[in-house]
Amino acid sequence: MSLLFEIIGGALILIGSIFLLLGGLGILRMPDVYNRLQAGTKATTLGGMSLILGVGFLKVEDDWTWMVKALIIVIFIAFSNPISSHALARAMYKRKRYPLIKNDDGNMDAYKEVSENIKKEDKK
Amino acid sequence: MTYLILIFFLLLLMLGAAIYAIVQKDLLYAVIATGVISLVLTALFYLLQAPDVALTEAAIGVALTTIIFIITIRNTVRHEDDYNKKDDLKSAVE
Amino acid sequence: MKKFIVIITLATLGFYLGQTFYELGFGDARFEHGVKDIYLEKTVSELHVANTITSIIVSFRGFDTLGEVTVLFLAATALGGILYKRRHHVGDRSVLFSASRIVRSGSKLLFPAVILLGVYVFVHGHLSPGGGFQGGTIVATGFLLMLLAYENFKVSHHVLSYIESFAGIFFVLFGLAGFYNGGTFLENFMPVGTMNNLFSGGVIPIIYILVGFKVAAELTGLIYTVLHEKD
Amino acid sequence: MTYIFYIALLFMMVGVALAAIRFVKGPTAGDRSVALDTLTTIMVAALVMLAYIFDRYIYLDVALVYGVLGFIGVIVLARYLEGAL
Amino acid sequence: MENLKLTDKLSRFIVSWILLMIVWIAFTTSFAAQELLVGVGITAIIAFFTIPFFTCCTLTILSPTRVFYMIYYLFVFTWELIKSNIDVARRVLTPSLPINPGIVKFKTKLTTDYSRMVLANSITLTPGTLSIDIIDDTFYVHWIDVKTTNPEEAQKEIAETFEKILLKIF
Repeated sequence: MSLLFEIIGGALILIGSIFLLLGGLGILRMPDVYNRLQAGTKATTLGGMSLILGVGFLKVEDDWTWMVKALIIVIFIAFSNPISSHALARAMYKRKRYPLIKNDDGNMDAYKEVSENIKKEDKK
Repeated sequence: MTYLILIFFLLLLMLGAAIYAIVQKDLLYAVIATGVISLVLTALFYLLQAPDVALTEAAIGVALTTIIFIITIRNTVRHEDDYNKKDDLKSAVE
Repeated sequence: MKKFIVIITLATLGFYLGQTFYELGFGDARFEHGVKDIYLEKTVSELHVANTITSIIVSFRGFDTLGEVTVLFLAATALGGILYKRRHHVGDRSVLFSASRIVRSGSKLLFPAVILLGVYVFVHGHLSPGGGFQGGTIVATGFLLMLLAYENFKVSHHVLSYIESFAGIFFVLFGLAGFYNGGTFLENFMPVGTMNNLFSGGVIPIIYILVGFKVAAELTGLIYTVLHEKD
Repeated sequence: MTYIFYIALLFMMVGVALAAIRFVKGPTAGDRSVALDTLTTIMVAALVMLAYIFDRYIYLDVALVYGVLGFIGVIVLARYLEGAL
Repeated sequence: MENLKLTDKLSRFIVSWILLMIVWIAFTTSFAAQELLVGVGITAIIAFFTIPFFTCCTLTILSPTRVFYMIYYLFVFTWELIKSNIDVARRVLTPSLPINPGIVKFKTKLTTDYSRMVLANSITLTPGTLSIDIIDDTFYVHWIDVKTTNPEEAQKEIAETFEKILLKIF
């Protein structure tokens, strides 16, 4: 039983660290801020979650408290990371850093038409 | 050995961020660099087995220093070169 | 002439100061049987506290902590005075406009949890690497989140100042109670309990709760003042 | 088992380095904030792993604080960039 | 904030009390009587003072079917998260960066703020999408590989799996 948990924990840690690496690579390689946010948020969220849970699994037999604390950290990360990346994306759009669009066939940027009105509404 | 490598890596990162914060003309970038410094500093204190100092650094550095620096930027100027062009700094002090 | 007197005075002062330091033996290993061992021993035998640093900060060196909290209060006041500025003239609000709906709902959801984390940190100051200052800062960060997300989030200045004053007064009263019972400022006079329980460490958790309230009120007031704009 | 930690630490260090490169390169403030966000998450994971390596349960509190509060710094920056402050 | 009936308020207070108590137990990771006692007091105080903000849901949220759907949602969400990460990994590691980004919009059937937030967060963490804004009931989503700009089709492609379950929870 202990070996099973060790294998699960080790695998989760390894997968997590690979995804953390991919998150770093993603924000380096992607061409504009929105794509960077996409790669960064997704990869680091899953990477961090799986690594922390892996640590919890390694300890689950000696000390269940590690698992509980790992779970609460994971829940908070899963809730808060998308919020911050959303806030950043909206802020960047408001600063008129429009997203990169490769093949423009008309309506690829649906947000542009409403973003002007939003500013006025917000100021109210 | 591993700890030494980790500590060296983090120190290098922190030094780089600190130099970046000083050299940078855009003060907003310097503020973000300050955030990186406090992040790395937390990890360093943690590695040096001082969790209470690390917790203090984490609690202060994560948002409070950022907001105070940002309010300072808002009340003065964002770019260092605008320093003489606008009289904003003067009116902020008054 | 004036400068001459100043230089003479400073030189005299410097000479005596240097002599004093010389006699003290600055940097000598005079404290080899000094306070360190007493602290380490007393922490376990008398106070039953897991966190030695906490016991030093709050109990053995409690008077210094009072000074530190005062310094923090002064620093917060001075920073508020410098950064406060009537700039936008947009009325009675902390930020110019509310955040997007996702950020608002998210901060509503996370705000109680952040406050609870802060309270957890300062209630468990004697068991974990936390403490009053850290917990208070975390609570203030939670209020910062709400102030950023909502344009009309109100924090009552009166309540904040009352909390701060009462926390300070009770800190001093507990310290003086130590005088009354034992002989020194913040001498422990309450039952110490068993180690690693929540109700242990005598007076330390109470002091940390008071410090936590004080720091939280100070920093929240500071952020609120510098974000807030009046007509 | 220890090799897994070495490998994971190496991967995380490379990830941090790549994010740091983006931090230096990033043309706008938004890119740098993204780098800060990424660094925060990587660092929380690293703190949890180091707590396991040191085998100290109370060290998890630091990671907890960073995990809960980490996004507020980015929201501060985002709100400033939005023009709300 | 809102004008609610007393029973409604009470039920919301109890929900947030229970949730905060769970969080407290997770923080302390201890079932000692002292911790639980202190926790009950502290969480009651915090829940009482944050009633104007944390009005997520009434006690009906804890009915068995909804709890079942929540757990089901968790599994669906985890699966989508893994899929999205494999997707990201594939895109990042391909040398030519196969992306075709753009912003699309679609309408949602969800009504409450919290369900919309959960949907937006889920969208951010699922394959190739990043929610940018919600205006009334329209989501604006940055899509790394735009397949369609038609709102209905986009809704089917991005949000339908989550929306169906969320409609049953909230």
